[in-house]
Amino acid sequence: MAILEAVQVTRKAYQVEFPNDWCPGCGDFGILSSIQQALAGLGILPHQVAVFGGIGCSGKTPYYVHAYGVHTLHGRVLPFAAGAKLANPELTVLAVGGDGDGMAIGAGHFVNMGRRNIDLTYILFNNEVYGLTKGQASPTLPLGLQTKSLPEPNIQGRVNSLMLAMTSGFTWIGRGYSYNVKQLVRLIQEAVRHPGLSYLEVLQPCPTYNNLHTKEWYGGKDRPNGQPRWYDVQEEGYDPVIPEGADEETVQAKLAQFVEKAHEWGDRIPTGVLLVNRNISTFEERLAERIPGYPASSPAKRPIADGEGQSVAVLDAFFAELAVE
Amino acid sequence: MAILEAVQVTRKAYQVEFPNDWCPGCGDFGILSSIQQALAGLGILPHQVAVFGGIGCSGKTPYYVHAYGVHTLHGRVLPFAAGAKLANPELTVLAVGGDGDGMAIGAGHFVNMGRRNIDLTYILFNNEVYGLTKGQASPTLPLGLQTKSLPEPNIQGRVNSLMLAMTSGFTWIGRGYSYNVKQLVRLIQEAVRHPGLSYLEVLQPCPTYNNLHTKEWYGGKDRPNGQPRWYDVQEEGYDPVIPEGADEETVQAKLAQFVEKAHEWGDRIPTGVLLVNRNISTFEERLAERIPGYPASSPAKRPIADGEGQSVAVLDAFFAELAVE
Amino acid sequence: MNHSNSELSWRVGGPQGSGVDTAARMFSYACAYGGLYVFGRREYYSNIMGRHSYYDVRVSASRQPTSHRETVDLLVSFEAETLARHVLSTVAGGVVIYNVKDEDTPLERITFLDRRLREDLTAHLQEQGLPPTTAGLLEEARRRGVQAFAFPYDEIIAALADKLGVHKSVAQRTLNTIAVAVSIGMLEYDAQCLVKALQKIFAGREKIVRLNVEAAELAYEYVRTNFDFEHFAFRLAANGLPESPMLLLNGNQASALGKLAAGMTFQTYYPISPATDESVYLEGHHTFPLRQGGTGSVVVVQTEDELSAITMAAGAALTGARSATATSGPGLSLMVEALGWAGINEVPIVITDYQRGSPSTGMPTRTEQGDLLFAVHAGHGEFPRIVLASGDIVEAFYDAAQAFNYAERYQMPVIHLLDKNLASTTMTVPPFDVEAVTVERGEVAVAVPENGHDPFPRFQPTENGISPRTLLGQPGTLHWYTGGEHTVYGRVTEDPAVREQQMEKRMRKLEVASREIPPDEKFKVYGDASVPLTVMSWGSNKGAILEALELLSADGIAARLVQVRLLWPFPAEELTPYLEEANPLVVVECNYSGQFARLLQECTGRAPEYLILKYNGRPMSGQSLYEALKRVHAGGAERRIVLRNPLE
Amino acid sequence: MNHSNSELSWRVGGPQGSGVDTAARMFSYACAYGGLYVFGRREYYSNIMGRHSYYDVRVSASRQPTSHRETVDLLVSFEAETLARHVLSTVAGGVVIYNVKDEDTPLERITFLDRRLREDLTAHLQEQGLPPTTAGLLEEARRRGVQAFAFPYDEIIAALADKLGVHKSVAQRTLNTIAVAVSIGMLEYDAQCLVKALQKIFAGREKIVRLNVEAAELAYEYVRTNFDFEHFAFRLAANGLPESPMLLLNGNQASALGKLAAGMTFQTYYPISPATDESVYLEGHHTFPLRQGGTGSVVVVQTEDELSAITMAAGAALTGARSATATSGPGLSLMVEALGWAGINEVPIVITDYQRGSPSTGMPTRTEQGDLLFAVHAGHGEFPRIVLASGDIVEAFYDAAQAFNYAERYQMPVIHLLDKNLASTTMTVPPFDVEAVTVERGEVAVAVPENGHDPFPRFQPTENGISPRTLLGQPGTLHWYTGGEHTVYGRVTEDPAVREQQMEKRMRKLEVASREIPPDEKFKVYGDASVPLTVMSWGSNKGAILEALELLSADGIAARLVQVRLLWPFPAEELTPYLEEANPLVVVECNYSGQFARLLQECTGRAPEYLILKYNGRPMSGQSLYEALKRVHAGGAERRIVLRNPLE
Ligand SMILES: Cc1ncc(C[n+]2csc(CCOP(=O)(O)OP(=O)(O)O)c2C)c(N)n1
Ligand SMILES: Cc1ncc(C[n+]2csc(CCOP(=O)(O)OP(=O)(O)O)c2C)c(N)n1
Ligand code: SF4
Ligand code: SF4
Ligand SMILES: [Mg+2]
Ligand SMILES: [Mg+2]
Repeated sequence: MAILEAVQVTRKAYQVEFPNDWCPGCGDFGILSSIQQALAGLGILPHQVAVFGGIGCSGKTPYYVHAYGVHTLHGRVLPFAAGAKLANPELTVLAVGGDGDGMAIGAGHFVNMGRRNIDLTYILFNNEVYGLTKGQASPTLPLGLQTKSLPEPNIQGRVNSLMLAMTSGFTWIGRGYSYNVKQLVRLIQEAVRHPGLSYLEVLQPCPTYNNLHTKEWYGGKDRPNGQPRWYDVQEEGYDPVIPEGADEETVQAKLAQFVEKAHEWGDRIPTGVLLVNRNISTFEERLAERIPGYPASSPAKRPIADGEGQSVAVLDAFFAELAVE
Repeated sequence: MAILEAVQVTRKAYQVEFPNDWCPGCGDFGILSSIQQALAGLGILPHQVAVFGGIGCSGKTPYYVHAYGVHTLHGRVLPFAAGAKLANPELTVLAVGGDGDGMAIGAGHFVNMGRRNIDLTYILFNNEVYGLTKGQASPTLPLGLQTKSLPEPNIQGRVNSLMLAMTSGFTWIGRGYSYNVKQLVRLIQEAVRHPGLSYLEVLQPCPTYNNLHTKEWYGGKDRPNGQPRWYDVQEEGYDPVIPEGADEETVQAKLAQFVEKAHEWGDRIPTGVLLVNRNISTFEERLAERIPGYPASSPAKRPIADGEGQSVAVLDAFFAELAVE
Repeated sequence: MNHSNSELSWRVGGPQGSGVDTAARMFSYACAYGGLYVFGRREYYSNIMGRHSYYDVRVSASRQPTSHRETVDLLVSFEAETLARHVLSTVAGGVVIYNVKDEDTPLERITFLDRRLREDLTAHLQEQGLPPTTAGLLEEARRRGVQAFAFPYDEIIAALADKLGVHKSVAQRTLNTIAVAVSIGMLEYDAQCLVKALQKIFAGREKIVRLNVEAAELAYEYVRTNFDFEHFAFRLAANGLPESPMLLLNGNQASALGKLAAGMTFQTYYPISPATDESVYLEGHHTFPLRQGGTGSVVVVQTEDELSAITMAAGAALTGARSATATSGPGLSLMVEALGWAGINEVPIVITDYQRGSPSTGMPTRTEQGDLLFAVHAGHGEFPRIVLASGDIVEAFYDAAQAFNYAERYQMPVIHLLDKNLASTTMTVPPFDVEAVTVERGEVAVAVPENGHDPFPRFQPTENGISPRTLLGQPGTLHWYTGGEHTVYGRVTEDPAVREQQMEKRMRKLEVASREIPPDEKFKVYGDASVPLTVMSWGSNKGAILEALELLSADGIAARLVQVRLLWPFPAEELTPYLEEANPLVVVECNYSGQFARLLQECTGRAPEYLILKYNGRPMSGQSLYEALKRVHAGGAERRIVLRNPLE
Repeated sequence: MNHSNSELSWRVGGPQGSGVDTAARMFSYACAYGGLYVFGRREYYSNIMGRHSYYDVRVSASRQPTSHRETVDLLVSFEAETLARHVLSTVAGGVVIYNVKDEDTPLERITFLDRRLREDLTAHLQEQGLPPTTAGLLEEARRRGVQAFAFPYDEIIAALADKLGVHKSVAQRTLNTIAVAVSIGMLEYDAQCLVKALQKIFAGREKIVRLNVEAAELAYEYVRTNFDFEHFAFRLAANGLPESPMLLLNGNQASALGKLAAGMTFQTYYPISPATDESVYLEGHHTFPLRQGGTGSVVVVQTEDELSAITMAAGAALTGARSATATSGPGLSLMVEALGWAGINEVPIVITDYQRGSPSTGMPTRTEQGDLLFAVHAGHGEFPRIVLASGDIVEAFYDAAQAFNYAERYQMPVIHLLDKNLASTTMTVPPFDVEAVTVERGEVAVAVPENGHDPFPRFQPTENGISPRTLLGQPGTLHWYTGGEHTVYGRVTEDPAVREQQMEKRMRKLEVASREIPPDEKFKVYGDASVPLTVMSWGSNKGAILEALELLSADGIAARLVQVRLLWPFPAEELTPYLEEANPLVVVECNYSGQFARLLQECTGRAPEYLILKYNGRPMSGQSLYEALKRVHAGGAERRIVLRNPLE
């Protein structure tokens, strides 16, 4: 992540005039606002940021952030974002998308992106449904539940995206809740600051199609104590960090602790920073070992032609390998 | 899994005359032989079996099994196999493929197939390389290793396919080794017998391209004690079963135990049955709740026309819903 | 000036999610219950709530309308955006009914009004010295002879709440019913028909029926007592109902029902507009009785993506299940590799492609005929496939069924092209005849248990290229499938001679299909079959063209339509006589580059003299086509005519 | 009967993994070091070890051969399968050298011999009263005037092991060197050239060089003393080396080098034959000096699939990096959706498609020109793209570079069509001129920091449709990209008028490209430019056609070749004069359905009189084309001529 100079940037700099067409009360608004606040708070200038979106209600987010915005293809947000980041490592790259986008059609990229640990942040808007196609079950909806537009109860099981992120190798994993903007801003900032691949799941009520896990449900309105179902693990002293150079045992203990948290659900839903692995090199670092000068001399920036538009590549050594001489 | 009648079937029934073009010494031979022995031992007749293969050296397996064999597309073996199984639940369906096939291009299907728990068995031949395309790194090759046909050390991290299987919801997970045919036969038979989605990873040396994790390496020839690196967890009393109706605590404990095993590597590589979850309904059971008569009246078998070739569907009720009457 | 029983074009608009569809269903059923013919056209954004959607219902007592009209006779609105977008389309003599609240809303306050449209409207009003507000638009309309009535929605709702003792928010939900009842009132149409419609739509929910009936009565009453609609040129009168009740349905439903009739037992899908509704309909209608007793069923699987959808469908097809998947352009793009697999393995599967505004994500909820050349050429390398396109909802039903016969007869993938226009168009149609649906399973190898262990030559070359098909699980017919070139047993081979043999065998089937499929399944000729003015087209333009032909005919201009339904293999030979006589030849399609014309030229060498195209995401109307064809007939029209309407 | 310095067709065969390629490289370099022109053609199975592969090296002292020959002058073999497959292709006067062990192997013992071939060979031998064994084949050959020599490979290896005191298994590794040395000996060619070749190939591995030189000497000696090759019609003599040393390389390398010359800095790939070698070559050559100092580099990413490959490349392109991906048919099939995204977002990316035997998995290591119509039509909906195809290795280099200029000038995806034939063909070529490679970046918007926060109209319509391109990260040019239809700022819109504007803007670029690209980049005319006998073709057939034209010319038959290089936008207008004069018009391509001919007819209405096709996965040879064209010229040939060779 590249913060060129910490200047005063206000949230307003990240707001747009383009009309927003999410449903009233949609959880996406909280996430959008958090992204804007987080970026402003980090002092990054809008043109230094590229927000990539998948396809879905969530995928429209880039339209609503005043930064370079790329509305990609369903399921492909991560490779698009990774290509931009590797080509211009100075960019701050955010990828956002829905649970269908990320866990169904995009699951293969999710798993394999974890292997790379590229320095970008992926925010998944988990509303358990396919919002934009009118409420079908998404891979995060538990088996047997029947949200209101399903003709039958959900016949497929749920993917635990936190577990999947850990298994895939994401080095920063957190979870937020769309109506806890204060925490969400902090989480996004930490995720962006983390040098490596960050995964932030956001629990996002969809008032239009998900009549089960609503704002009220997350807020615990139906519970005897009326307390929210979600809680902040950091408030309970949870330490997610696997420090640099940690030994195998520490790593395993941290992972075990994470697995336990990742499986908590129902009346206690953990939010906060759940795993930070400082033990893994970034893809950019690995590239720099191959390519001297990377990232300074990046694919986007290195000269390829002279003033006359002639190629500046000197390939003599490669020709010599093949030459009959 | 459908075992119509337990008859005497010999391994020979599953052998073919078609010439096999794997490299001499390839680990695939042991897996092939195990599949043949396992099916014969289960008393299933060849025509009741359909073996689906991905694309790769491993993907050629169906050619070498005397049963219905379907050589599919790279990465798509699971959906192909699932379609056949759901349409004709009487079939015994095996899906096989390489680590590239299953963990790279096929990873999205792997994750989402876990959500369904369809009664079929998936065997992944893990040689850590792309065999058939001449030895590129596959997603299971650890970061930084350089097998002999890589121009540079592997720049991407490793996916732990056992963890991925668990995370995705596979209800039977095991690991075998291609040169331990006796164990492998048993594992395949258990996997096939398991009513639900089974994942069997087989450690498969590729003598041609993987010069690091060779038969000798697995066999521990380089170790002071000369003992194999792999061991059988069952011999150490490991109990993988989450029984039907298990409580949350038991489930979590079993999962924790699995996670630990799944991370073991190096000088101690667990093989055997690592997880059996009897707590999850199969997709076929879920379908039967929707569709009375399923699986007996399956998509492949139910009548659709009369003797004259006229449709037998009676759609009057559906028409009435729309009718102006 | 009463046009009782005449044709009417009614439009209702409002924000997505506010029940515009329900209003249109009410109005459509109300008309249909009067024995009238109904045609409904829906326009909406790729959005869940808030953006503008509208619905045109065209009604006629005398004939089935087969396209929408771009002008409106009666516009009902309950919010300002609808006024802003549609008042300009209302005809002289027509009526606009609007919410009294929206009387004077500045255009710039309407959030979702496209900037381009706002600027155009503002300029237009400015020319007339009118302000850029709804008031300006209403005034402009009045000057053009449109009557505009302010309707006090809030008052009526308050009255309703009062009367029934329900909360205002409950009463508010009848907004659409009120809008429809107002329309019915304006048209002096039989209010009982609306009551029947409400009973149909809210069947089983008695309270809601009562609430809505009450609302309708209040609104109806209000109109009858307060509005002076003497000068409104339109009236509707109920006919008697036809003997066998008509169906009122859309293309998604017609295709789904056709598939069920055909005995499809397995369908996969990944949600995508405008295809999803077909699969969701099937999910909600998965079991039904069989004529010989027992239960029929279809297994519908929502997959993780379209790669999975088509490969899972193919896997199912190998077992003998009639198997299909339904998608739209982006999904079809992801299915290409597996299409080739089905081709080389001679697997009968049906792919229903609902074309939509493209390329890429394009305009997901708008129509287009942009996938034709792609459907014909999709896939690396060469393999046989069949591509057919339906012209209307009735064809959608029978073609959806026939697609399986083609797939199984010729053992190849069949792409059935529909589009957003057909998907969401609603029409009254005579009931479908399920028993007329024949099921042809093609050549299936019988199980030969005595064959024991010998491999079965699944891909044995034959004269017509068709080899008996086997089913996974069948005894005595063991063999292999592979995406690689293969021997007769399905084992991979790279032998040059076997390659040629198998390639030729597969491609031969296409020639056979081309020979066997009767001409009238390939194309249909409408209008005056002997005149030179020839319109050639495909897919959902059919209805609009037929209307245009009628309008031309009323002007004394004879023309004919050749509607090509089998696009691949292309019926080049049978079309030759028509092409030779055609003068001029006019190709009509909803895309930019004249894809059908390109295909025609590829296959016959003949290029059309005129291309009439539309590519703004909206379907063609009969009227606009009529005007274009008139210009063609008059001579001197440009070779490439683009139909445009910035107000759609 | 010495043909010293004449042309020679040499073939070596053996199981995959046994070093056949290395043998061919040795022989090729040995010839090239003698100043001879070399053309190498490789055939191999989709297999790692064991299946049969072979390599043809055609050598000439006087001219660059540009296609292989289907007949062999000198066949070297060290195992029975090579004999079984190739003895029949050896010409009278030619020589077969075989391992003495393989003298009498029954065909049915040769595991990987295709059943079809075994049966055909057996029948052929039976007709001549010969047994179905290698002995039978050798006898058949002798009867036809082929000399066959048994070579004692094992003895020589034993002698070598003895001489150098190495283990026999080490000595065994020189099998290929021995086979080559035997050939060199038979041809009385300069042994020093082989030594140079060995030094080149095993550069830096002195021990291995020595071992192989010793082996070569033993083998050479053996031949010179034991074989009576007086009657062998072929000799090779070294020429002088040209002033600037020739390169010996294949199409994969040429394309990779062209990309580096063009300043490509980002390439993604997913392994697939026959494309992988390009990317692996780049991975091994990722840094190099720059003319102005500093280091040039390319980031090569192996992705998880082709969906990722193309989208990652597109993401990189948005930052201004020259970005590409390389694949083959199945991969291209998976890239279709993203191709449309690049089209609607006007992203310059290059997709190199190495066509291979298809459809589906097809024949991964065999050649075909099966993706043309797919490349032109791939994708739902309509968007502009450029498709170009190279005719030979030299064109592959310059086209790979030019593709980026097209992509950036017109801001659209460019598909560069190559094929397996070009990928694995090796040729001596004059060194490439990197400084002649111009880099045209098209219109790029300069950063306008003073624009501050205002959105930038990235997609502003212009007369030529091209709007200045922006780079992610650039100040003052903020805007959006979307696969949806969009406004000038890249925000999604469904406005009908804006849709039309943007669609027209995008498609206009294609017309502009068509106008701007000079005719000689679009197609090249070879042979006698004024004669009516016109061969039209595209891609890698070029070399074979040029040879056929020369052979025809020697017979006094004048013909010309129109090689179309820009396939889309199709140069219909510029081709018209050639099409009008063409009589007959003969289209030549390596596929089943005459895809180029179909495209030609689609775009010009003109169908060829003759189609010469080959679709068995092997490339055309000049000789076979010559024969077909002779028949065409003589009149009465069938309209569709299929080139076949069951022995390839
Ligand atoms: C290839 C492809 N298939 C299907 C679609 C249709 N589609 C649009 S959005 C969407 C899913 C949206 O669900 P999710 O990703 O959870 O996002 P949400 O709308 O819930 O935020 C789908 C399937 C598409 N655009 N592209
Ligand atoms: C869509 C597609 N992309 C690429 C390929 C090329 N390909 C063939 S096999 C293979 C990978 C093989 O590796 P793996 O799956 O690990 O199997 P193995 O050969 O190691 O058994 C690839 C990439 C293909 N056939 N299809
Ligand atoms: S459908 Fe759900 S997720 Fe989409 S905008 Fe509406 S509330 Fe939000
Ligand atoms: S390349 Fe490796 S995996 Fe493939 S057949 Fe050879 S040894 Fe086996
Ligand atoms: Mg969602
Ligand atoms: Mg592998």
